[in-house]
Amino acid sequence: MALSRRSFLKGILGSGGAAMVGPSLLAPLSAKAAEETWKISGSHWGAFRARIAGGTVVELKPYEFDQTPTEMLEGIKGIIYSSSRIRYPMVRYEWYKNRGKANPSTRGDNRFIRVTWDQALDLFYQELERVQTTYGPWALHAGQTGWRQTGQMHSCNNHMQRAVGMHGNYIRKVGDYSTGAGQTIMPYVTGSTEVYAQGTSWPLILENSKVIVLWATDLAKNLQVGWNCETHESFDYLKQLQAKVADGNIRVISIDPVKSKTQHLLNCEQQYVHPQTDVAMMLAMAHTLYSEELHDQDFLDTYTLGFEDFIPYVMGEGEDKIAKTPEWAAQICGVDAERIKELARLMAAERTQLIFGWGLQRQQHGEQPYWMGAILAAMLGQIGLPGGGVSYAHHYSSIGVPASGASAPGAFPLNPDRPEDRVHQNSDYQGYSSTIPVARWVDAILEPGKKIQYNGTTSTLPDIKMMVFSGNNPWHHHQDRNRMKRAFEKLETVVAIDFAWTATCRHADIVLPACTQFERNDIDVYGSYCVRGVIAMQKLVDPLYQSRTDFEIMTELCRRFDKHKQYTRGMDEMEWVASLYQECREANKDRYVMPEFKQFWQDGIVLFDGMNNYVHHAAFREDPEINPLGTPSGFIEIFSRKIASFGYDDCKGHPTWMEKAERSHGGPGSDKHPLWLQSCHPDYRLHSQMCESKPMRERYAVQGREPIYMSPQDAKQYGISDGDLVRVFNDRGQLLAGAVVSDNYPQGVVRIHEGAWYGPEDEKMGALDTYGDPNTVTLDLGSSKLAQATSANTCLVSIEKFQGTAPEVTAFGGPSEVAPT
Amino acid sequence: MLSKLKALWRTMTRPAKHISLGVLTLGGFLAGVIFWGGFNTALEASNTEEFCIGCHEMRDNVYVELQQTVHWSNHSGVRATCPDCHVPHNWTDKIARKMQASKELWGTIFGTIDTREKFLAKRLELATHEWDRLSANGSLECKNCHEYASMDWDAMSEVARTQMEQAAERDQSCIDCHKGIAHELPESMAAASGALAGLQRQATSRFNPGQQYFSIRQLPLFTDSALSQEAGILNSGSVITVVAQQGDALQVEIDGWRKTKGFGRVINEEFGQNIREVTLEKEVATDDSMIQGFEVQEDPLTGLPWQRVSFQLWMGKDDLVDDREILWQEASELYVKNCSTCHSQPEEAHFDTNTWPGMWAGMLSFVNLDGDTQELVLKYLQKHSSDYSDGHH
Amino acid sequence: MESTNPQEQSKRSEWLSFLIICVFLFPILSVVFVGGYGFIVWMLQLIYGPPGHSI
Amino acid sequence: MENKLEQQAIKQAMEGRASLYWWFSSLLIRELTSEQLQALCSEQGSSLLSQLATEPTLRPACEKVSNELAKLRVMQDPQLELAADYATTLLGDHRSSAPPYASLYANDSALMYQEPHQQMLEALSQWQLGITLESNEPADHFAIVLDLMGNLAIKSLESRQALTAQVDLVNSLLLPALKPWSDACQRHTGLYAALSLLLYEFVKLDLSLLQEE
Repeated sequence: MALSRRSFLKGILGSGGAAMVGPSLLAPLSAKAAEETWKISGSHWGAFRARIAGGTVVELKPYEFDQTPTEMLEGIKGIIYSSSRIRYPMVRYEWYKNRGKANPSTRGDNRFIRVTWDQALDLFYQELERVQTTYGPWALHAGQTGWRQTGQMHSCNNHMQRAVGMHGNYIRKVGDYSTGAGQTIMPYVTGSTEVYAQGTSWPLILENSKVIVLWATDLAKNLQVGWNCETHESFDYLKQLQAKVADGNIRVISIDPVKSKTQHLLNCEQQYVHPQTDVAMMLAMAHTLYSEELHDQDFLDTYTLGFEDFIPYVMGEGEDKIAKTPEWAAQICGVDAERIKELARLMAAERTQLIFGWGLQRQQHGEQPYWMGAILAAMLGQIGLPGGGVSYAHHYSSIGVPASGASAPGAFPLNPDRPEDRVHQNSDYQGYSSTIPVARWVDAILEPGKKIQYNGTTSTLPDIKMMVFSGNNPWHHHQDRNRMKRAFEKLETVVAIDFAWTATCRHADIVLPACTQFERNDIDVYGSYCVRGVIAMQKLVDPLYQSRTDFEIMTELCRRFDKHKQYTRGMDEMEWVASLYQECREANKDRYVMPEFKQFWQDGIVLFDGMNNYVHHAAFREDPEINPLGTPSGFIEIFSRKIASFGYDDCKGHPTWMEKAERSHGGPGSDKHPLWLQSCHPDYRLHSQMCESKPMRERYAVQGREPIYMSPQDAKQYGISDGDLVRVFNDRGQLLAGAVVSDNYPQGVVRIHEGAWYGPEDEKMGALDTYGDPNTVTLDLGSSKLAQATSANTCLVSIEKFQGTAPEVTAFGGPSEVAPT
Repeated sequence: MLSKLKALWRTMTRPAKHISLGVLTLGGFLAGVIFWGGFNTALEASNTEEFCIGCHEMRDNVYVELQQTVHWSNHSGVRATCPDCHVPHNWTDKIARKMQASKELWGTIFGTIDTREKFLAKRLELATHEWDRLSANGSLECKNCHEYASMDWDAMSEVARTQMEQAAERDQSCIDCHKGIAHELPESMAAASGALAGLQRQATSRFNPGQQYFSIRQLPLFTDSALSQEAGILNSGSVITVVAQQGDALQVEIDGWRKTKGFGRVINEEFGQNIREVTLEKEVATDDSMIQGFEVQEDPLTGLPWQRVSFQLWMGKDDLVDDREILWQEASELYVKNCSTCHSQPEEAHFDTNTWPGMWAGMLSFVNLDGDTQELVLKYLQKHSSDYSDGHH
Repeated sequence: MESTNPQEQSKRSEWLSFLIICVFLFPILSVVFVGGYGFIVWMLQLIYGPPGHSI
Repeated sequence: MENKLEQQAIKQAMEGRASLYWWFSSLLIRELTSEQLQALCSEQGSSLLSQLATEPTLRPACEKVSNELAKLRVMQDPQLELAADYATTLLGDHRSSAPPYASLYANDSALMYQEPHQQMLEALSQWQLGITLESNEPADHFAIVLDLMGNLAIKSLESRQALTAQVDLVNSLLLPALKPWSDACQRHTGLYAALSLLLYEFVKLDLSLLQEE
């Protein structure tokens, strides 16, 4: 050994070395053979079995029952082992030093420091206490919740809201970003949200329908994911439908500006329509039905109200004196007048099932196409018949799959068990609304005290000082990033609980690491609507790094105000899971045999074989008096006196065609920014979930960026080739995306899937988004005074080939630092 | 023979000539002591479990069931026997209970419940006797062992503590909540969902004419006191006024409003509000002699005319409570508990009365509630909707 | 030897009566009274409902 | 006699190596306590750095570290500043920051708990060591690898196997990852960027010394 050179190492730390060296990280341990096991669990992407070896998840395979597993299962390892995981509780440095008085304009561009769990939870608690006592419940918004990970016990929304609710009252939301307009208008029309209602079963549709109109819905894309553990059974029916289309038994027409994945799967016809003009086309169809007396007057007389108040508007005898003829509509929607008539006649001649998607109502006046769709169906008179009528949700969570009729396991409770459990009883919102429409919270921060109309009431937007987000990423799902950035500069405190460094976390002050759903024991229903079974979500690995389950995080928070016993009801994780199972077993005891919990946990799943067919609105059709709809009158309301009584100019007593704030193909604003940006649900993620999974992202990203899909014509016009980087911009913002040129897209239409993570180049207002979040450029505007829902699909942009050196993608990192000044 | 008896009577009624007062008293005293001892021994013997399960009705039914419960086997080793719970410890009541047992003797002799089927068929009636007794005495027999004052709240789970503290505050009778703790519940009750079973335990058994009562679940209505001709269904959580009683039947008056479109089969609680009270059979709804009609008003929000009506029908005495708050409390708990699994849970006052049925229908796919309970919670939501909050109440 | 002495006779019947009273009559009467009391209480309970709080 | 002297020298050298590895490990696993910071900024720290700087390959890195320490000394709240520095340099995602895990530099997947983690688990189990629960870090966290190196340095006084194991570990796992990691650290300024450089150079030097034998 070369001693001479080594001599510098002698006694190198000297006698005081102990002060410089911390405690050992290793301890003697007898060797333990790493055993290999298979476990079962579920997810939004379906059930799977996982092979665990050496304490890590090494392999995933779809659960055998699933005949059409999604390739997104492959992305799960990428979620667990993503380098974007939040590993420790972190606090924004500037905020740590100054708390609520910290300069909020540095939010998002500041350094973080690591703190212990105790410190982090103390800070969280102290902030809750400060905001409740200095302001009041109106200053705390803990109601913004979203898609969470699956699992009934650990559902993070419930945990956060129960825990914060045990401390005091807070602002809540109503509605959601997915279906805000639809779920608000439809109760007035057909008496239920429709968007979340069970739909007519596929076997009945396949058996009875002669025509299926897919109106702006992409079943094959969206049925890959489910609210609970998805079974993918609906794909069996899509395959059967494919065969019937091929045989000529069923005619399927996809009315969509874009050739959808479903259209390709079914190999069915497409009817192109200009974006955002569907209502004009539908009105013209109604005109045809009425003028050619193809409508079902008996049905209208028996089951509907207000047709006579509506039809004058169609026939040109209304206020605007414009007849909604096919010729009139053709000018707006770009569909040939003859073709409109032909479609109307076809639908009246055959048993026709109308199926709408949700993208249509995520636009300005998004209430109108849904209402008008119901009226078309009413005029056809097939509502309540198998294979007829209208559906708004066949693309969602296996709706339409014959259901078992079994009861699903309940969930960890969202609310405190008793109001007395609240530490701060103060429920004085000082005139502010305690519940606000889901998409209007940014308005509230920017313009507190503003009064807005909402669904027949007046909402006074609260002066929000603090927000708590859990498993929720508004920096993906809310519109207009730069406006949002301005709003966040007004907040005093933001707490984010998540497992990965989303943009929301980067814009927070306290960031708490939750573990993923794969690091905890839980229970879920297998098949959200069909309830095909109950699945054990067996913990695959222990929580990584310093992450904890939501249950543990919130129990510890509650311990700080001595409510932890009330919070947990004295039960631990497994006791909760077992009790949810037991309650479910009890509820099913007359219908299905379920084993004891221990056995169930060992088996991993219990399946129910019942396949009950259902016809939407059949009971109403059979006896409208005894089984009325949930509308004010109990009938289908073609004209709603109630809505008319609100006196809104943007949602009148019956469906109307209204021009949009921005519309392509010759509409307003198209001279400046000519392209319509469609930001629909992604094909390879669940909203923003899994975007951080690199193995999955590599399958679709273009030069590491989110794809922008466009037509060959547009590509040519802007000098863009497939694979180029594209700058997408309008007056609201700019982003980088990777071009995918495809025949599926018509001229004037581009698509960027929502859920792409936001990663600005720097923290300046208007900064270029480096990954491709479409909401960097979307419009933040309420759909109407009725629903105040999101209008993300009312958005025009320009594109150009990106020149120069592309900035590195910053979307998936931790907080970025700007050089201290 | 007669003369002998007469002689005996004479001897008995006259003062003793030959036996001294001391001997007589001593003899009587001794006989008394022996008698008292014997009486008590016999009484005690009839107060043992062995005696109770001496007949197979007890041994094969309730006794077997007891063995499955905590009152039979638990970690403390204390065990309850039949008389601990079923025989009053107070002397008078105990003797009365013993006399009452003559019915059981009768039953044994004539085989009233000599098969499992007969027993099951009669279980509700038998159980009701015991429940009534325990309700009335505040579950005295339970409290001989279990005292509210001796309960360690901290050792209880959060749920148990909450419930127990509330019960203790009112010194509630144990049996109110703990029916079925030692034997199986009657089938009809076990079938009801947990929630409604809880309410059924609080059902009223005494009715006063002119007073209002509220239905726990959907109940059949009849045109006759024999309860043979069905007239319709009273919805969960609906209000009726008792007019008269006849045996097991109540004559009730119902007031409400109905739309004039159709046959008028659906009776709603208030004008313009779709809060369903009764669904009538078509024949009844269209029978003017049965339904008294009053003024007609047009509902401005739908343009439909509504008519105020009143009618009298017959119904059974089960599943009615005298305080609607009992129903609302249960329904509110059910709503909070069952409905927090989805995107979010709207507050009661978030929607108006006529919007709730539609919203509720959309939420039902995700909750484990049976039909009766669904109706009850819906009614709760409607009656606490925006129409009834903000001072409208 | 059979006693025909009336004195003896009445003494005998006195003892006999005493025994009958002690051993049969009064015990039976006691049981009947207690039972009757119990029965009356039971009947009262049928009319006025089961006994309430005795404290 | 000479043999005994040599053995003494080897023992000192191995203990010295172990101390250094543990020192680096402590620097990486968590933010410095005020005690540690004080020691680092004191005479003792300076002497350690100057001692290391006698090796020509370590000198530039040592100077950088000294410079950063000098900057810290004049700061208002050096400990907190350093904690923020630590988080920025080491606790973010591998694009914006330089997380100290070998897996992230082993291949392109950008995934944690990859091959190096498994390799470390095997090594740890071979030497009958386990990671303490408080840290709950993957086994390929540099601090854990360095801790193991320290342990092996001590063990190598008795076991030849421990000596070769160190060479293997440095060759196959540590050095290939330290280079890109240290490079990534250089995107940031501050003490940790400087330390990463020093660590890389030190391990390189140590390997050459081990292999010289």
